[in-house]
Amino acid sequence: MNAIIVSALWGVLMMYAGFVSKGKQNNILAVVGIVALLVANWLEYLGLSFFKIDTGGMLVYNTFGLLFNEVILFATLIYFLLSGNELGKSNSTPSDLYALIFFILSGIAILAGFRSLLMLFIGIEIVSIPLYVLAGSAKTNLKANEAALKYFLMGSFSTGLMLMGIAFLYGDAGTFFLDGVNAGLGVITPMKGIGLVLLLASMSFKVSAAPFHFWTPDVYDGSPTVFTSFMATIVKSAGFFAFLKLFESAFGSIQESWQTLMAVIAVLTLVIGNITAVFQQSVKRMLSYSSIAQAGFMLLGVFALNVFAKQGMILYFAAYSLATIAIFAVLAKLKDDSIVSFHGFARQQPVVAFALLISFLSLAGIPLTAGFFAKYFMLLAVLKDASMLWLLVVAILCAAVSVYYYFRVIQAMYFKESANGQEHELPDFSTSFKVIMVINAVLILALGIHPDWLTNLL
Amino acid sequence: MFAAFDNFPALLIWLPLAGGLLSFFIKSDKGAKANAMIFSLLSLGVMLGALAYTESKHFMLNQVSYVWLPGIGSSFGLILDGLTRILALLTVIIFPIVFLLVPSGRYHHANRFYGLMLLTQCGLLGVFMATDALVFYLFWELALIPVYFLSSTWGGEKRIRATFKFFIYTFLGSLFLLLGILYMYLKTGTGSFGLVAFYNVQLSELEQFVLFGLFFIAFAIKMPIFPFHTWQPEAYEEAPTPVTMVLSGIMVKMGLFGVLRWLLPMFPLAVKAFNTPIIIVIVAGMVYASFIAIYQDSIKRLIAYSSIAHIGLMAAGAFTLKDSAIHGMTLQMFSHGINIVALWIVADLVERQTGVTRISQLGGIAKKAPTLTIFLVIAAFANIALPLTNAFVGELMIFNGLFQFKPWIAALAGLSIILSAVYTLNMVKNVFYGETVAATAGFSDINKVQVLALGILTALIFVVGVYPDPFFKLIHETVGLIVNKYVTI
Amino acid sequence: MSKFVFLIPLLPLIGFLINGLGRNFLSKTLSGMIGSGVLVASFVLSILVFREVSAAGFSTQIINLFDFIKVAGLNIPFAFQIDQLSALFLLIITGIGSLIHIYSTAYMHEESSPHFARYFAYLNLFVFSMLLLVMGANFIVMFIGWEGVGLCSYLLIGYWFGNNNYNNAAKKAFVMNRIGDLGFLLAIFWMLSQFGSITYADVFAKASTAPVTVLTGIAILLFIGAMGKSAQIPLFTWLPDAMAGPTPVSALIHAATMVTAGIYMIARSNAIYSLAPVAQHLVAIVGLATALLAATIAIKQNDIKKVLAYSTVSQLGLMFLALGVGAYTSGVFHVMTHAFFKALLFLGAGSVIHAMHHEQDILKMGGLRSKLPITHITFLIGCIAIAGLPPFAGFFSKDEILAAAHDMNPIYYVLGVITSLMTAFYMFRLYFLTFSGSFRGTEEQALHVHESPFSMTFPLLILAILSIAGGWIGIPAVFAENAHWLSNFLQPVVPERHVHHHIPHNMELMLMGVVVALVLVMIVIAAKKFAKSDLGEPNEPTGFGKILANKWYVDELYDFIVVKPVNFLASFFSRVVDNSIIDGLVNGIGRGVQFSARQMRLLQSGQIGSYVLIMTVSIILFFIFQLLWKA
Amino acid sequence: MHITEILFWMLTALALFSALMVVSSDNPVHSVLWLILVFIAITGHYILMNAQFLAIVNMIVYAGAIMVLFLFVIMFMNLNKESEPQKSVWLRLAAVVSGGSLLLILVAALKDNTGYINSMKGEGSIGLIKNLGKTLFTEYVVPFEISSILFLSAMVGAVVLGKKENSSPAA
Amino acid sequence: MPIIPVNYYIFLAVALFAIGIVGVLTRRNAIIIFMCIELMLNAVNILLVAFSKMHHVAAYALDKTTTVGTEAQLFVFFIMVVAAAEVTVGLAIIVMLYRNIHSVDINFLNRLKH
Repeated sequence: MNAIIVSALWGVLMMYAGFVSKGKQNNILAVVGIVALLVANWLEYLGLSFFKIDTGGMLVYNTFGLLFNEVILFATLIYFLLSGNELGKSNSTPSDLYALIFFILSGIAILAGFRSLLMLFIGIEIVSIPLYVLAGSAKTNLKANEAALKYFLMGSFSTGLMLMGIAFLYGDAGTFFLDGVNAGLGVITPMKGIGLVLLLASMSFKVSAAPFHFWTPDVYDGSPTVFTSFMATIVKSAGFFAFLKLFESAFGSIQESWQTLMAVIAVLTLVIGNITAVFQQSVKRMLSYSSIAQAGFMLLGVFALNVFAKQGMILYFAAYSLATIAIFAVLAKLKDDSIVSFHGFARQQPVVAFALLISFLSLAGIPLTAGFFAKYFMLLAVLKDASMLWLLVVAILCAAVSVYYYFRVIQAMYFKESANGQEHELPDFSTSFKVIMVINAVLILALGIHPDWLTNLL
Repeated sequence: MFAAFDNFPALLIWLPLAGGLLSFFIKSDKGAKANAMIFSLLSLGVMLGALAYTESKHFMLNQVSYVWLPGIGSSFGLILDGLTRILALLTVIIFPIVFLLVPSGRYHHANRFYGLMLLTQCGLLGVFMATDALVFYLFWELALIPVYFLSSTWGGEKRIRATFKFFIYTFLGSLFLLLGILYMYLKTGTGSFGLVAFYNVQLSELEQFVLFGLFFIAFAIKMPIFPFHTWQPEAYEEAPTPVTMVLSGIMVKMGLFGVLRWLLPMFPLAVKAFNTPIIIVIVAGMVYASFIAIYQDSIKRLIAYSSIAHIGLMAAGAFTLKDSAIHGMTLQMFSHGINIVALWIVADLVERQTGVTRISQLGGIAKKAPTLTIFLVIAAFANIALPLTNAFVGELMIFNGLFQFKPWIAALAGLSIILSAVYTLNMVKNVFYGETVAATAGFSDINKVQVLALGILTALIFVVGVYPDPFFKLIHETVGLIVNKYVTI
Repeated sequence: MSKFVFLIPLLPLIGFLINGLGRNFLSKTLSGMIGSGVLVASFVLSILVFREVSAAGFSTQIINLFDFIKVAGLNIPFAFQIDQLSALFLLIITGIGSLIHIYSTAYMHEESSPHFARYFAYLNLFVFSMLLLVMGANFIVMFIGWEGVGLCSYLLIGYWFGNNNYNNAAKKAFVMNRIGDLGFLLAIFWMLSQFGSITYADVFAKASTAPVTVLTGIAILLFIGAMGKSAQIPLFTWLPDAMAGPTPVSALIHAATMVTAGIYMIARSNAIYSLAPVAQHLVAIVGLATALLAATIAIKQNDIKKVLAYSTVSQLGLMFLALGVGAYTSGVFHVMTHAFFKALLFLGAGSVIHAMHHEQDILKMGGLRSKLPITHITFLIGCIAIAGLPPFAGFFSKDEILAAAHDMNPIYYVLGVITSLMTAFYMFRLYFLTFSGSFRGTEEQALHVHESPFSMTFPLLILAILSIAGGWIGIPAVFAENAHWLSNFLQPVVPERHVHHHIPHNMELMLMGVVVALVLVMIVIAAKKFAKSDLGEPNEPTGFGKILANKWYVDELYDFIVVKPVNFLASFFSRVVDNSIIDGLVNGIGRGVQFSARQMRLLQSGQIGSYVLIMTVSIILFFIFQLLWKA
Repeated sequence: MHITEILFWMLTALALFSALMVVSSDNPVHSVLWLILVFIAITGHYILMNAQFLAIVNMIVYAGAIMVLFLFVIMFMNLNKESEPQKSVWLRLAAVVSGGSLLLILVAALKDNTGYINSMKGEGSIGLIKNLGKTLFTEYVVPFEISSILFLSAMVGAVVLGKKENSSPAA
Repeated sequence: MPIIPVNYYIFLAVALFAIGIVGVLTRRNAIIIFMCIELMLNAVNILLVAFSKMHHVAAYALDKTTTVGTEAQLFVFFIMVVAAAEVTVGLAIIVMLYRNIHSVDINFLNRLKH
């Protein structure tokens, strides 16, 4: 609850700050806001919430939700610290964009605690609508326009699907509360079935799971890199949290009936995401496919819905977001996002290269990085109850494939020299940037060596 | 986390790790080399100390366990039992020798080179000492990653592709291993990764078969045994020689070690069900690899294929489940490490001076470098298991076990003995004997340092070959445990 | 005494180490003295041992040095066994070894000092291994020595490693020995699994308990080992090539000692063979066949050393015949006498070659009688001895073998006789071509031909004496009852099966007479043919002679049925199977991924319409799955 | 046949027909007008079901405000006369088929669904503004407030997108 | 008292929904597509109202003062709210695009693919 209100207020604040403040100040203001949010949310995690509001049980915050929110907020902090300047460079008023981001955060905070389909709907819309704008915020850039329109049209289409689903669920249960939907002793009436499928589809769309993933590469590729970073990490994590929450609380009792579907979706997502990523020449586009691939792994968590799944999800959010944000932050500073532009990176920028290296290793799930334990938990979760070994084998093969395209970038950075000798000049990274990158890398390693630090908070 | 200082296994991990990390901050090449030498020698000292203590029965000092991830149920457990001792000994012996022979200025960014090497050592020792499946897996990978960077950075022309193939291949294998470990972990019930807990898991026959498959693939790729071997020749050829030495001398033992430490004790039913076909395939692979070795014109590839054959013999020995064979292959792991490293050193010295690895372009080195030739001949004959060299003892016992298992298999495997003589002597003849050629005209004999290094290895060759008894005493206890598990069922 | 026995092999080892490590510092004389000295020393020790052994009431001694392998149910001590058989071989090896070392100091004198030292190091190492072979108290130690001598023969054949033909010969020798060794190894494993031990005492004690098939198998495998070492069919072709080594080496290794290891082994394990008649027959037949084959080839050879080499093979064949027919003593007896005269002949040949400046073709010699008096006379003695004229050494041993063969099967006897007649023929062909007639070499050779120094002629003389008298320790019963000292001596180790008492003495005497007469005839024919002063043009051998000259084309045959297939397989496996099939599969997977990646990208058409369509269709499918299937 | 049923069928027919026209008519302006007709028909249904508040809101917000907005935009882009190019026949066919099958499946799944509705002055008039308002500002006040965030962000978004280009970042 | 089975409303809603989807699939004009999406939303609305009515009737039989069904109608209200917001942003995006490429034909939106 704290998070929603604080972020909403801060959003308004940022909105008006635009009139007075200049670029840099916005960044500072935003960072301050995030820190405030972190504190507020942490206090609520410790049991101290500022406001006592009766939501009629539509919003209930438990440790899981708050921890998730904390992780997301922290990721956003890193995101602001690394990409704040890029955001300032975009040709719209940065304060407005910050405001939108804060509104999105409040939407995410809603998703962190929704217990009613209404709240799910509103939360998702609060997250989505500003995103349409952010995607198109580079107004003169045709790619950005295209991305924005595609995102908007398909997004509202999926909203339509979701609403239809909700309607049928209501028709079946006569209430919008998740528990109410979940009641009914695991019998599946046709209406419930339809609602389930429609919600499955729309949520899959939000988390870009195959075969509803098609918008992802285009939108991620077209949008300004700064916002791609935000969409691909923080928003996606939120989507996944909502997905997990919804299916745990609303359809937990009929898990068997949809697990097969979920498995199919997961496999499709893994295969399509990984395989397609192999051939990409643009790192940005490769990463958008890789985000699909990672989604495939997270779907395993939704598939399993047990204690391991929850721990894993939290860990996965942290690992995936930190790594991806770092990579995108560097990408945003490069001239072109083709893989060639990484040649000889390590020689010119050893520190940044090292941080990137850690991030890529983490994405590839190499041990001693957070990414490893993230995948570890997912495998464990699936292995625990439903012993669908084939699913895991697919996951493993895909993980091996993912190593291929992640390491292509590492090879470019470390073992390849820029062609025809001459250096393509890299941007000069500020010291503060390097420091944050290193801290980020250290965090990833820390989580990789001792995941308990995070999972024990659950 | 540092417990008492008489805590050998811990030290064996922390020393190389500390040295490796430290090395990245040393600017001068000389300093980096000195650093590497110091830390590798320190770990050698610790190892010897450990052996001394074990003789005096302070066994507890060779087994430690730290709280690591209670939430997950994994604890940082290390042990120095028989199996580990002999392999850890091999590791800590090889590394100083490898460092000793790296000429200064051979590799740019020497500090990174040595740092990664030390990290590799840390990983290897960890793999051998871990008593916790998760720790084992982590070290398994930790040993792999630095090697990837070493080879890709300092290797030959086709290094990136070859190394990448090697990396993905083994990484895929290790993922299967991870899957198996996780399954076992869930089956323990107590949610523990402990070795003992794993040993006590009760598994149905089907489960054993599946898990056996998962573990076996990982180990088979790592060893590698036919038909998972194709990454090896390329990787050996392209990697910088110090790395190749580590790869072929120690890292391939990880697979064999895995078989002894994890596979055999955990899945007896599956092993009993599959060992005959597996052995047949392996032995066929040995002969196959020996044939290929005859055809090779590159010294490195020749050694690589001969290594495949020898590893195959050890693996086959392990799967016979015969007491003598397992004792033999355990000792042979040590011996093979010594021999092949000696061979690589010679090959490297030749390449360094002539810049050629093609057998057909070499010849007559014996005239120019008698000392080198003597060492080469010793290493070569050790490689083909001549009596009173170390390999003879091990292979004798392995063959004995194979014969007890199935005489005709032993006979088939025997072919590789003959073939190994053929290709090894071919190599010796064409590279070292005969008249000098253009490439070798200006060849000069080896210097004191190289003599020292090769001398140590040669000494080991003969010590083990003539008086293997102490080494058997070292491993007997542990190997006995493995074998007895099969005596009972 | 027995506590010093370990010195016998140790001294040569020390010599090896000193010469090997100090090869750059030692002067030739010094290394020569060390090399020979250690051997003389161990010869002295051997004599002491022999005296002790031959003393009455001696029982076999086992000297345990240390546990070689004592784990996993194996118990293999590194132990020596001193008994009559090993004592005898000790004498032969160290004795002849010493002589040849002394001989070498002169023969090898042209070598530069490091190589000189290397040569003696190798020789010492060889003697060390050979001693292990004969002194070992179990088959493992024997095997250690067995492969050790193989190694040394490899090193010594390829001693002049500058020449690749020599290296090839060396390699051939080692590989062929390896083939045999594999048999030996398998036999060892079989014995281990059958008897649980490979100590002679245990194995021979338990031999009678094992089923005959097993014993036969073991015996045959052992014999395969012997084939390799002692150059029997089919593994004999390496020995003639081995003549690439320095001549003293040929004398020591490829005539006197190493090649007789096979005979030693079988004689040692006579307990097994006596229980496995099938294997025995095999041994006899192979031996006889080898003897004949080699003898025929020897007739047509013109290289002095090649002739001797084939004669060695042939003689070894006879020894195996002896073993095969159960006359182990006779085999060992012939080993001894053969060691004497064959060493003598080789050293003589060496002296000739030395004099002729490394000319080995006997067609380019002749008339050396006057120029090399000592060499000539000793060589003649050697020829007589090997031809088997009484009372020279060869006569007694060979006669004994023939008699035994006759016992077993008259055909054996006949073939044996034929062999020995051929032996007489080619040996004297060799003798006459070399020493009688007129000198056929070049002028400047003629100038330099000179008698060898004393250090070379001295061994010749000693060996000549032995070749004459060496046989008298085995006077057959025909001439004097129980005069056969050797068989009595070996009785404890090699129980004699009283072969002689089956055929009446007069008959035996008659046979002896006939053989001797025929031998003399042969010699005369040889003299007629080759003793003329001018041979006319050395015409190309034709027809059968051509086949013989080309050694029955055995090498070509092997090349065709073994070498070529192996190389083909090697390249086939390497290029086709490994690179194309297996690795192709591995890389194919990678390429498959790449390809499917390229295809899957096309799904991403960029058209909202198609995206939504796919979404809708998949939703429909989900519905069908969820509702209609479940219902 | 009761008057309400007749009304029901008429409205349904109207809604479906004009919906089809929305989809099929070439001229965008026409589609807009047809869509308004659909909304009117739906409003009628709301009234039939005695949900007056929604009926009014639907009329004002949708048929009124939103559609006017649409119309305005279309006019602004003067797409009114040019008839847009069609997609390929196959694509359209696929679209119709999939839409139809979707309909088919849903109907098949739901046909034997029980429950009924009595219309017009039904019991307990929950659809009246009074009742709805009460609940809205008691139980549903939180979502109501939260939706203000939505509007804020929409507003800011519109500003961000609509504002003319300005090179300097700060406003 | 005339009663209408809720099925009729369901079918009506589903039909409208399907038509909307078909529209989205067939048309190329972004605005029309957007309108079809609005059509889908309305289908949802009518469905929700129908359900609310259905549940209300069921509950009313037991308790005359029941407010069951209110939530659905309020949900419809929120849908309209959101729709309004969506339309603002959506039209803004479309206009922006039109400014740049002077077309709203989605078939021309294929710079981003593969």
